[in-house]
Amino acid sequence: MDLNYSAEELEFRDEVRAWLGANLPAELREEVESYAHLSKDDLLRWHRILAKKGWVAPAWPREWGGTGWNVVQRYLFEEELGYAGSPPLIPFGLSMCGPVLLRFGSDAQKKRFLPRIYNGEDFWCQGYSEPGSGSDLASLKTSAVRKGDHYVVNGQKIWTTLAHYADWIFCLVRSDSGTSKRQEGISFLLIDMRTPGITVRPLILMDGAHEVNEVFFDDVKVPAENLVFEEGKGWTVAKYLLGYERMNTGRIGESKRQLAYLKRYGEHLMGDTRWRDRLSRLEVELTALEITNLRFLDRMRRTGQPPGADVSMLKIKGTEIQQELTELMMDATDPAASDPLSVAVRKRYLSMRKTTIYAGSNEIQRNIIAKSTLGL
Amino acid sequence: MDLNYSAEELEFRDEVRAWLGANLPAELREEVESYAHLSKDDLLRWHRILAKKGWVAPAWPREWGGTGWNVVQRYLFEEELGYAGSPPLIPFGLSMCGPVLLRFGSDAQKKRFLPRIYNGEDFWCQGYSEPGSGSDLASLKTSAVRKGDHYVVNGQKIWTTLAHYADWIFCLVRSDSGTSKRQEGISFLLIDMRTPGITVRPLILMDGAHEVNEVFFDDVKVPAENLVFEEGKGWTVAKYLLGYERMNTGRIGESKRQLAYLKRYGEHLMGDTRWRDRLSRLEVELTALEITNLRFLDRMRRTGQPPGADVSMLKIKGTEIQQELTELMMDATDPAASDPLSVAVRKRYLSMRKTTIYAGSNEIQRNIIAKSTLGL
Amino acid sequence: MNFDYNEEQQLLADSVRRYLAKSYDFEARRKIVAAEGWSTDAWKQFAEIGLTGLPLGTDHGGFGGGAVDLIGVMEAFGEALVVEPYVPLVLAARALERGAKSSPLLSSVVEGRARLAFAHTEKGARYALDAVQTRAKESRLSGEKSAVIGAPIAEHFVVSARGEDGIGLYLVDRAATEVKPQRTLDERLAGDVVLREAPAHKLSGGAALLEETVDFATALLCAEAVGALQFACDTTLEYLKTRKQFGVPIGTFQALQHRIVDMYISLEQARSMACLAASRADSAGDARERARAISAAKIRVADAARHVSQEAVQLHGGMGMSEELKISHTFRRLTVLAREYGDVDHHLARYAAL
Amino acid sequence: MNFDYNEEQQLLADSVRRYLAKSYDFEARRKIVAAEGWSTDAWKQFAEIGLTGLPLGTDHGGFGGGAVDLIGVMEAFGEALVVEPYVPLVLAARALERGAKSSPLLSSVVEGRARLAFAHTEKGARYALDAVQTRAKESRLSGEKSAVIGAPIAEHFVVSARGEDGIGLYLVDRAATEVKPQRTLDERLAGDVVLREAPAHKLSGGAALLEETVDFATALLCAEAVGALQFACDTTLEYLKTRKQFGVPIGTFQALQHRIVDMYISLEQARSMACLAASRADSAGDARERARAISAAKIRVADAARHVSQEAVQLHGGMGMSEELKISHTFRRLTVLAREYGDVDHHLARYAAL
Repeated sequence: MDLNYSAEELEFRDEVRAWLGANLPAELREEVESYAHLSKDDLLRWHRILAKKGWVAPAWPREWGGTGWNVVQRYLFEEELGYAGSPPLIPFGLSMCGPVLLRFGSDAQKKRFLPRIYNGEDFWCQGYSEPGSGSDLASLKTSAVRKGDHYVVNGQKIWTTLAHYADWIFCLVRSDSGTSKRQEGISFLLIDMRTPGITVRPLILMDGAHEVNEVFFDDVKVPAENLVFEEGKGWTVAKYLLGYERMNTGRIGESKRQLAYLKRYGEHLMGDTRWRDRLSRLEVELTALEITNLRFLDRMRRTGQPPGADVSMLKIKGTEIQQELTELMMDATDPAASDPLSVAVRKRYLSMRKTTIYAGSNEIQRNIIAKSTLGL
Repeated sequence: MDLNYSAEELEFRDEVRAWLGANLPAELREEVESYAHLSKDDLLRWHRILAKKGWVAPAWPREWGGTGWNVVQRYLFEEELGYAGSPPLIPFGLSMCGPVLLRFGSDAQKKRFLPRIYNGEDFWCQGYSEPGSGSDLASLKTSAVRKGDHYVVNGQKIWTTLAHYADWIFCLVRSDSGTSKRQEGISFLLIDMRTPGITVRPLILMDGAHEVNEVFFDDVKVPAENLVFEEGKGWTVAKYLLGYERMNTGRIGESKRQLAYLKRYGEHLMGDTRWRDRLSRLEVELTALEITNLRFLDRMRRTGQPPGADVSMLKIKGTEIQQELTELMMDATDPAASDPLSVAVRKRYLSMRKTTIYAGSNEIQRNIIAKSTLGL
Repeated sequence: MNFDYNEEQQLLADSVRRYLAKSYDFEARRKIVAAEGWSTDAWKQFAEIGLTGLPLGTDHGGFGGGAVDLIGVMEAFGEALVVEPYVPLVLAARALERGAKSSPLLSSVVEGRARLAFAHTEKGARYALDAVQTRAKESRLSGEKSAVIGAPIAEHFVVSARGEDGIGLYLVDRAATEVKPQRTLDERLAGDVVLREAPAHKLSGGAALLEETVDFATALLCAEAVGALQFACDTTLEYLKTRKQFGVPIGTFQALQHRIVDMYISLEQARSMACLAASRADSAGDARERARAISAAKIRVADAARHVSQEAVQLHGGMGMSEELKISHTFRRLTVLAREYGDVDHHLARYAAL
Repeated sequence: MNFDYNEEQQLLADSVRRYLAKSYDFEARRKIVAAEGWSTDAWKQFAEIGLTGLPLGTDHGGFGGGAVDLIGVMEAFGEALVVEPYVPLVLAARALERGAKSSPLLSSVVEGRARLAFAHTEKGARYALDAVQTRAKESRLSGEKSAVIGAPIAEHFVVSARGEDGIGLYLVDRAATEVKPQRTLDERLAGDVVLREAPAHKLSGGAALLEETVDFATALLCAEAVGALQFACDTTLEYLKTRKQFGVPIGTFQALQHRIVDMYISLEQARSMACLAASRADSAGDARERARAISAAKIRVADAARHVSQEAVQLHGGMGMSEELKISHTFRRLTVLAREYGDVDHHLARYAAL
């Protein structure tokens, strides 16, 4: 057992760190660090810098631009991104649609979409949740009826993150409502957001931010060639994506950066036992999660097995830590202050409540662990 | 709104307090205060002192020895008992079998049993739980088969508190195994513990104490006259008992005494912010529960309605407070000390874990609130 | 011992609830917040119902009510998320009455004509009442009070400042100040109040009156929180009963059942402490007994506010995050209420020291 | 970066587990506890497996192992609730080796012939290592060490005492002491050790060696706790799967599912910190880095011990309270482990000060 990174791993990390130091634009980093709103241009700018370096999609096969890094390197890379204060890489293209196409897409689909995802030419969003289908995704109702060489899509998606930036949306749709198992009638469709009949309506969250949307489909014609995999096999695609290796579920690097910042931001409270103990416990929990994450990576590296329900634990703990960080930040803020940073810190507390809800609520994650790890 | 007791209520409390000061034997109080084991004689001695005063069963009708006190007076009385450090009044006769006989018993049963319960001549225990029937009481299997003027009882009870002291046991038994609803074949039987075929086996708890037992019934003959209410109506009796007004579910007086003691016992830690804050929060929670209890009593007094699921909340919070008290006590104990009090304090932490399990586990109490108060 | 409202308290609470139901529902409130952040109509109604006169004595046309008399009103305000700066008015008027009995402003307050605010907070002081940098010298104040609730619409301020004989309260005309308006996290009007040798009238009572006033405010806040907590619990319960997933209402899932039960238990415990706080604010034997009860109540109410608000949003799922649902605004209010007049840590320290 | 055991570590852990499965199951342990509280057979086996030699250098016939080498052993001990005072032996022998390299006792330890205990606790000191009342004067010790684990069977003690040049460790022959035996809450042998001008041999290393030794002990304890936590989780899971109520296994109830998931999460987080503790006990850059890691680990492990032990008993219902089931004994062990070598508050204070 050796908890320290090897010399090679450290060398890799230092290379990444040095490159980020030289190539992450200061104004982007400052926006991230001050909790400012990131525009579509901000996001794409950073995406394209990484694409140019060849680092925007490390997990993809080399032929499509992947780096060939092992799981530890990929983890280190993502940790460094978070720790450096880089803008997020929006996952819908790079970590969701991309991997789906790589696994299930036709050659034509791969050639058409993957380079544009890689280079940040298409901005993607994800059409999964519906007003009546949140945790119970398989109950989705948005319909796709085949008419000649098109599907006609009708229905509504909700909580669609950054749909107002998106050029494309990948959707789970019901292509057959007559199946006995609900999962069997679902297909995976790629839809151009400029198609007539699509309406995007902002959903403002409680911090006042516009991140998510409702997306309405009213007789939207989608070319049949935009069906991924087979008709009625969309659930297989969705399940694959759930099990897809994401190195960054716990957001360790990002939380480490926030924690370091919190120590400076709350320096005036470091002598206050009550606040200090909350900080200590949080730091311990984050340290533990980092090691837990490394243990899972080590097992993946040794066994070659995908992470399974481990990801659920990282999601639960990672989001709890992120929320506690924002709460400590808020409590360190001068209650009488109304400067922009203080206001941003308070609003961030509001905003981060979403983390235990989105991407499979923490309740759903506990159900997953109970079922697949514990056999209950 | 007035949170203070009225002059009459205070006068009543002072009368009780003065009487307890004069009549609670010092050696009994000291045993209670040092967490010593109370013998059957200790328990009965105190029972009989109260019986002689006429205060042992305040809630009973006056003709059977009740005091005619209103709910607030009964609460005050129980609080003073707990606060004074008096031995517990074992509830199985006074608060369980007694009320059942008063409501459902025949005249003969009342005349035969009630005076002996009142005067502490019979020691009772409760035969409800079985190895396979804990939370799911209606699944009980102990059978009672009618043969002439007797029932023949076979089966096993478990967790039978103080069965090794008991002269009598009241039991839920299955008198008809052929009913469609499981609840319908259950009867309520009174059984003399000296009847041949009864075996009591100690169950030692993790603190090493002998409080509970297994009770085995092997062809035990029970006179049919010991059936309470009608055959097959035992569930009605049991349900009545669950809703029976118990003033003392939260054990406020007892916890107030423990808290006062804890402040003396842990005086050396009062300057330690960490320990002190736990104590403060505990004191606040107990203060809140006391007022909550009074609010419920006030509503009962005004509406004349039984407490319903309020009792579940008092059970949940009251037991959580009792457990936290014992944990703070243990943490105040010198870790290097092995004197009898330190040892007793540590064992008490072990022992008190039972409080959130017994008398309807706190999980069952939450189910009850969810169903009957919240309508879920 | 009784927990009833008396007839007047019940009538007052009913009047307020009727008005809020009619004219201050979530949509109406949204419009008020989107516009100026307060409503002249609401203010007029408060005066008509008798709210502005309630805390002041009969000498000035008021009713001489205390915190207990305001419990029902504050609960209704908490449930409806009223943004009008009524509490600052009560605090300033009460302090003024105690510190300058004959002030002609008081009858204007009762009639709903004078708007007052209470300016005791400063940057860097956190929740300490004695960390006052604002200076009083020869009846003139200099300094800055920050995040003063209701400041943008106040015509007079009662201000804490440090003079030669210690901390005291002073009445200042708004015209002698500069007010920089803000909105709080929970959408109320507030402002920084800059004082540059502003002429001031000193009130009697000193630091003790400041502490008593803030304790009174905390008692009102606890009652307001109970109203907000009740709404958070009830609306979450309703959501659990109506929202279906996997073909059944999500309220059939035991894990969620147990969690909402714990929310209601928090609510009931907080309600009990709010009763205690109001009772002791009105009739504690001494300042220490009052302070212990107020801090104990704030500790429990703040814990409940955190617990219930976080769980309410979580159990609502995505809908809890949407500003279209009232619960997200109740979340904001409870987040602020947990900290206003002292967060849990502040009151734990105060409680332990008493 | 890797979390594998190496071949020797795996072999050692396997040997220990095999022995414990064969000769130290719950029934065997019950008999040991009911009799003298330790087993000469177990002690002999520990020597044969190589446990007594593991922490000592090759000079003395040992293997020069560290905390990481003992992780697997300690986890097995924690799972089996071993009551033999092995850790005190390790601590005393390690300190002796560091403070008196040529002590002839060391090879006896390796061979399993010498039984040592580590006597650093005193009444009134709580968990502070520097609150030492025992005095060293002219190579004689006077004072009392309390609740010394393994004292009743120890032949030598390594004792902390305050001499003219500060706190140091001393070797004392048991014959020069008076031992008052006890049993701990978790059924181990312990004793108060009374020293009345007891002849002692001073070890070099001073207070730093004492602190290093206790940090090493804490790292072992964390690993032991992980074994006990693992058992508590697994046996509770098994119970949820087999215990039926209302016609179904109680593990189908979602509220219980979510709670046992949280138990396993606590276990995994504690395990990670136990890895860190062992790693830093062996190879921290400096004492501060070591102490930070050890205290952080103890905080997390103690929190997990409290959480998991309480939940395990609660989810077992009445059966969890019965001394017939092993879980109640694991509860006792975890209760003690949460506090031994410093409770959470102690380590929070130490962590914050570093």
